[in-house]
Amino acid sequence: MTLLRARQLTKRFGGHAAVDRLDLSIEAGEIRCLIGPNGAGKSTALALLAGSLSPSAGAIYFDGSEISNVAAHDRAKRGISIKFQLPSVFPELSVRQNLKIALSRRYLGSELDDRIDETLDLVELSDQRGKLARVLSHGQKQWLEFGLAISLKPRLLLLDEPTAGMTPEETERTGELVLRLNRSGVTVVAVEHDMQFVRQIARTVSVLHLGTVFSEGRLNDVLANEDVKKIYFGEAPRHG
Amino acid sequence: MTQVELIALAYQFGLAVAFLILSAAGLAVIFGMMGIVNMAHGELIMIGAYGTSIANRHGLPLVLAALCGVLASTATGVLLERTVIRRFYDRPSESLVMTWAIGLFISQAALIVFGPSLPSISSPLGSVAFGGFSLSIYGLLLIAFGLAVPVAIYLLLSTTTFGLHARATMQNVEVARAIGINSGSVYSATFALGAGLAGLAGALYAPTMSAVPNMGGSFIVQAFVTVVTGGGNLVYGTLPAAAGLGLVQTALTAVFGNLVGVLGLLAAVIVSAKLFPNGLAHRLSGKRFS
Amino acid sequence: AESPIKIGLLEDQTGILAQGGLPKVHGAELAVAEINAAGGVLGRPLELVVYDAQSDNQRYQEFARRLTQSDKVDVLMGGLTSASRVAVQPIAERTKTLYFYNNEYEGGTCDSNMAITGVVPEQYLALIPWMLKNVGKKVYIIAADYNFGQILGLWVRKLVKENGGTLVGEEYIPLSVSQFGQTISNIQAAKPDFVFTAMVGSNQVAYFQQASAAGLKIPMASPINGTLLYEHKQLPRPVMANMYLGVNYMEELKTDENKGFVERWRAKYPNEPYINQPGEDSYVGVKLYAEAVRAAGSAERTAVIKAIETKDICTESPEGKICFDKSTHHVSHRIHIVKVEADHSVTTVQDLGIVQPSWLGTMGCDLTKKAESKQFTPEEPKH
Amino acid sequence: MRSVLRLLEGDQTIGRGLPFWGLMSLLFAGALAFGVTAGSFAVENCSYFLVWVFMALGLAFMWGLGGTMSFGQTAFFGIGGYCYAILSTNWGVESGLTMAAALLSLAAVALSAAVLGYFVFFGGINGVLVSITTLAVTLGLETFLSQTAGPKWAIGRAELGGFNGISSMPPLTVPWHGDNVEITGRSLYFGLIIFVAITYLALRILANSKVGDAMVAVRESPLRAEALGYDVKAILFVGFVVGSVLAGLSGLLYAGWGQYISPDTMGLSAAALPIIWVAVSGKDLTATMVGTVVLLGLSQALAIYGSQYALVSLALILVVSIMGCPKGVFETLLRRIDSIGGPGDQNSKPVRKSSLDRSEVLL
Amino acid sequence: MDDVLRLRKLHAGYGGGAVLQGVDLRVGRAEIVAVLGRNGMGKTTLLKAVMGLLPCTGEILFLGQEIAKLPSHVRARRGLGYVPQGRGLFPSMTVADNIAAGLSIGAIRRSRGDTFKGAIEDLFPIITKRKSQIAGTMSGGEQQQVAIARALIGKPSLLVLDEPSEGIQPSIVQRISEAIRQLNEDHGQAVLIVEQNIEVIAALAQRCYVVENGRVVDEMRVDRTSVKSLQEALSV
Ligand SMILES: Nc1ncnc2c1ncn2[C@@H]1O[C@H](COP(=O)(O)OP(=O)(O)OP(=O)(O)O)[C@@H](O)[C@H]1O
Ligand SMILES: Nc1ncnc2c1ncn2[C@@H]1O[C@H](COP(=O)(O)OP(=O)(O)OP(=O)(O)O)[C@@H](O)[C@H]1O
Ligand SMILES: [Mg+2]
Ligand SMILES: [Mg+2]
Repeated sequence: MTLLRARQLTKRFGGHAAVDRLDLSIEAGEIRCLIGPNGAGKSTALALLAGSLSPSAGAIYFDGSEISNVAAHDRAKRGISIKFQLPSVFPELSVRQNLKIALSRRYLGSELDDRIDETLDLVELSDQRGKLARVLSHGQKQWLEFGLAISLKPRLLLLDEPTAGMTPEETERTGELVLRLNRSGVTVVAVEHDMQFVRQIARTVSVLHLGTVFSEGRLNDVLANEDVKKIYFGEAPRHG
Repeated sequence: MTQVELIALAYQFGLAVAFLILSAAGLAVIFGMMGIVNMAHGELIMIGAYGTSIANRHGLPLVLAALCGVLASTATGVLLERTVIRRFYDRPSESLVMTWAIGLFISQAALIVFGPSLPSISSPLGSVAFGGFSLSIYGLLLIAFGLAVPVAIYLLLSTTTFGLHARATMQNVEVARAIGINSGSVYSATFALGAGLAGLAGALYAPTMSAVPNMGGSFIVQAFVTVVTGGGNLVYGTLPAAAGLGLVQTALTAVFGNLVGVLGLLAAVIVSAKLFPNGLAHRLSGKRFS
Repeated sequence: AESPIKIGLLEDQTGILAQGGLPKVHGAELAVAEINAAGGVLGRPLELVVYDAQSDNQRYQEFARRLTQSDKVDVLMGGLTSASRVAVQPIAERTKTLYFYNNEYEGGTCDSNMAITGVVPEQYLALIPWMLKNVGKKVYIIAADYNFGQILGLWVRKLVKENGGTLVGEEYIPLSVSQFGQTISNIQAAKPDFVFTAMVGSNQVAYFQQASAAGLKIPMASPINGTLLYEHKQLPRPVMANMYLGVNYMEELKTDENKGFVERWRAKYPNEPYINQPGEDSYVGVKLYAEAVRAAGSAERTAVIKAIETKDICTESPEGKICFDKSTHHVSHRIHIVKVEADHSVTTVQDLGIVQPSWLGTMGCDLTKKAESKQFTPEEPKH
Repeated sequence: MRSVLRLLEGDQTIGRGLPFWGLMSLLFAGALAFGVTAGSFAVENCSYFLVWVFMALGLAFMWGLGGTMSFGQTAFFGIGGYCYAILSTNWGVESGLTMAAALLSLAAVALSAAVLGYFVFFGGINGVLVSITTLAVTLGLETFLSQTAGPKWAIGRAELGGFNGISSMPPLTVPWHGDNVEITGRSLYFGLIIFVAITYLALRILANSKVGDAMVAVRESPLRAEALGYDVKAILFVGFVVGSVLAGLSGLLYAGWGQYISPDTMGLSAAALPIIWVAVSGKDLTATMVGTVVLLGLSQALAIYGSQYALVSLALILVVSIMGCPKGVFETLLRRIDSIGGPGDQNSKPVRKSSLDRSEVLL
Repeated sequence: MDDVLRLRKLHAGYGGGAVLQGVDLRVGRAEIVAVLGRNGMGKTTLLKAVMGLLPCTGEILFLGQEIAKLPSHVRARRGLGYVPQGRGLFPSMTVADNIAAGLSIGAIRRSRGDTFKGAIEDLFPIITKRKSQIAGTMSGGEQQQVAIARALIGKPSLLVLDEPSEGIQPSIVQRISEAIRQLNEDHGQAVLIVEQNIEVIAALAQRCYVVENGRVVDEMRVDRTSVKSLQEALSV
């Protein structure tokens, strides 16, 4: 079943089309990675899917119904969750309160506390629970935002460079977490420049270039594609 | 409408716009660049006017007296920045209360020291008559200043190193310092610039109004309205906002009288907030922010 | 000694109205000092309890309560604007405290619990017929856009009509406006013989400078622009030239009574920039109160009111001898028409003598017959 | 007890546990005792302070919690006051309808707040423009009402009175055995004390409910809040209406207290006052409630004893207190009291952020 | 005393408790030194302390002079070029103005060679192609490139880089590493770099420190074959 479909999705900033007639189709239960050069339109595409940007043209379908004009918060309620490229957390609240605010829409009382603790453990921030989000290190903020994004058990999880600034070991743990979520039924779309991570979680990748899909397929095929090498990997694609 | 009436109307429009711009310029620099809502703006204007008035009464010619007024407000600005304002850059709402209290202090101190009013100074330059109307030549000078000030500030901020450093500091102090910009003096200088511009408004309007401790009040509403409608940038924001608001006000005042003019100005602010929720400058400079 | 008679005085000593309010405190102090030096009233000294209302009507309310309920004064005095009067009035009423409003105002208050000692339109606007006769028939009104200005506008319209003049324009200007370019050019277009001005507050005073800078040289008439903020002293010459004022008091009036008054005032307050009309009003108000108490033989409220309504209560004042009008609790005043010259000196062009506060009577206000609290406004003149 | 406290305590408010609630009960009891023992003037004067508390609490709610700094509190104060004045003057005290007038005034305030709020928040106005739009509304109302002098500006029997405002309308009354008993003096005071307490507790419950969570989320990061499923505009709107209605409540109570309302309650200087109270006290509900009364008392005391130095001293006191306690004098104090009870939940220390984010330089 | 930078017993923090607890570290002439460590261990704090953005105690010798007491902007003018974590551009200024800000500081401005400027522009075509775009509207990787260019263009004696490769596409990461190595080889450019991308470190660094809980817990030489050992060091 197709969970998410974008048809001719376009976003223009002034004259420049950051996303240009993008067609994308994600199956339920899939993990899809989007890769592509800087400025290819990956972040813009994710923001369009999450509803924090509104498209200039084109349509988005989620779970069979069109959501192009559905507000971001309604999309969140329908089960679309996003982690942005730059960490976006509630800066003046503690780590715990960040999660509480995310979760209190759905849980109450001791169940709320349990869910908060569970998520804190999952993103390994239990020690930092009392700290203000503002003072976390960059990587810790990434973790926290990841926690916010997954806390509501979304059906579709959009991740924009989730492992930026993480050590290889942490990257791997993130990958495992993503796989675990996926096994519990979460569909994942991830933007990433770290091929190690892409290899770990995804079988299919879409290469975006100039706002549209440039190439799509199994990771190894894409990695071997000369044109993709030229626009993205450079001379010596690693682990290729 | 006869040609004479048209000229008279154009002159009114120029005066209205100049008043909006000159009232707002200092505030625009301090608010637009530093994010400080300077509630003492009116009192800085008053200091400019008082300085001018007092210097003039002690025999200085008007031009020099006006310079004294500007210097007085600039010096006050530096003093305030060094002692108080500097602690509040990252706390806008506290800075609002702070500057409100400072303004109250200044105007009340002026009442205690100088009494309820100062003798006003006379408008220089006389008037010109044409076709049954006559206009104050000093008004033309005000109009000229109204246009020159934003342009000068624009050039200062966009073409000089000071401007570059000021803009950089206001956007990200930490990084600005880390790439070698002396943020402390940039802050002082920027605040002083804003205070000096406020003083300039006071000095320029001193010959047209009475000098009383609360005189800043007659500028402050227009100043806030213009700056916020404009969005903090003098050329892309304040200037067109002043032109738009001035047009609305002049037209309504000319046709329906002063009350409708005042109400129309306020209504225009609300409508423009709706049309340009990020301020005019955003729209006009075509700049968007992620 | 006998216990003092307490006068609660509430004036604006700070804030935007301080220029009007400070002399009012001085005037009352001077009157109290003089009366006490002469042995007080009924053997009792007068005592002032003064609060600064800070040009804030809410403060008027707060302090009117404090004076009446906590300080328990025998009489309440003060208030510059009508708004402050209206803020105090109900409190005085409820606490059964007599209220003396000592200020020029737009007229129309018929209130048993009040004594109103300032001049009213039918007195100071004697100026208008005089102007129409001596200066010209075409009138342009500019006035502050609130009660005082609007009601004066009605009066002037009525007087212009009755005296065969024509109104060539009229503008009411919000108090916040300080730029008058449009008004000036409207006046130039209308070409009146004189401009009636009732501009109030420091913003609106700017009109005179701007009009003068624009070369406007039309004669002006006003009951207030000169008496309250003494524009002719504050503004550069010759901005106020050709201004005709209808006044009960100006420091410059060259009557014998005034000469001594100015000397005594200046001796006590050598730094006073100008003895404005509210200052004199306040002085006279205290003196009138003292006379009323004397006549009543008691400072008790109903006795004093009774005295005002039944006895001839008069006082010597800088204007001369002035008296309470029994039926309206207002006061007769001596009105001068004065002219401000190019050098801003003031000359009397006509002494109209004592003018009675007659209008409320014609409207049916008679407090000797019926105790009440009513506000009258003049009717829109019929076209 | 536990479950009641759980509603009243939480991340969004300061003050918890026995020491705090003990202190609050003492304060409440003290206020009641004062009403019994103090002289009638002192009591009435205190009522006057209490009248303003609602407006301040409303602002603390929408600003402290939701980040909306509105200059419009005074506008709604004015609307509340004028509506009450007009309705009660028309119906007269004999009708016994003053309570109905009060309720209708509140409804009018709610309606106008909803209209303005809809325009502002669903029109996409945000940040400092909200403050300035509300300021423009306030000043517009003031300018308009100032010139409504004369009989042509009358609604029924009530003349608007221009700059002089409306006075001598009936105070609040309750029907009692076929009679209308005026709520003035002590009865007004007790009514206000109880009403303040109820409002305070209700706002605390609201603040610590999902509504409070939502408002904080929106204040801290609209982007993230939206992505978590919070309807940012609706939340801002609700916060604004709640805060504004409280301002209207203050307005009608003020009109009922002093039988007087005038346009200068909506002027620029009046509009700044609630913001000063809230900022100096601290944007917490408790801090604002206590701080507003103290600041009003202080400025009155200065006006009485400070002569010409009253305003200068007031200004200096404000400057010093903000320099000393940038988070607000009373909020700082309250945190002290909280920490006496031992370091409880370390997570309950939100630092508030204002809606006036540094605006970008636009060159 | 040949070191460009030398830290001794450096303690630094954010007002609360200290984050750095006595760090000793040196960057020799023409040396590229990397700092590794897991999230939240204090790497960024270390660089900020060097740049003078935090209160600190201890010794910081830069080009033989004690700079620990100097304000940040003076340090920068002596020749420290900084790329903060998370880009740190001036978001509403144009790309050109961002670069100009990096060029505008007294000493640097005087020594600027146009050929060098040209070289930087060649390395980052984005800064000429997008010079009037508002920096805050660029994509993440684009911003990162501008931030690096802004630091390089001032020709600093020591480049201080905080995770410079973050968000940049692989081919450009390679190009940047290459260019920095070139600078290092040709002009003796010294670099202090915090980086998580092991290949970048392997390609660039000659030596590295491992930071854990605000302390240096390990120091090692790096060569192209040590990727595995680096990875191990990081997962302690
Ligand atoms: N608000 C905006 N105004 C103008 N241009 C924009 C805006 N937002 C993005 N762009 C441009 O759109 C393009 C796509 O940006 P986007 O952030 O989607 O790229 P990306 O694929 O995520 O790149 P990266 O890998 O560097 O994060 C970029 O060239 C960027 O400069
Ligand atoms: N402004 C601040 N105030 C207080 N503590 C802070 C502040 N910034 C960072 N910290 C704390 O200092 C510690 C070290 O942070 P730092 O940013 O140096 O980590 P890092 O090693 O750079 O991590 P990352 O790899 O995630 O960037 C963290 O525990 C963090 O919470
Ligand atoms: Mg991106
Ligand atoms: Mg870091």
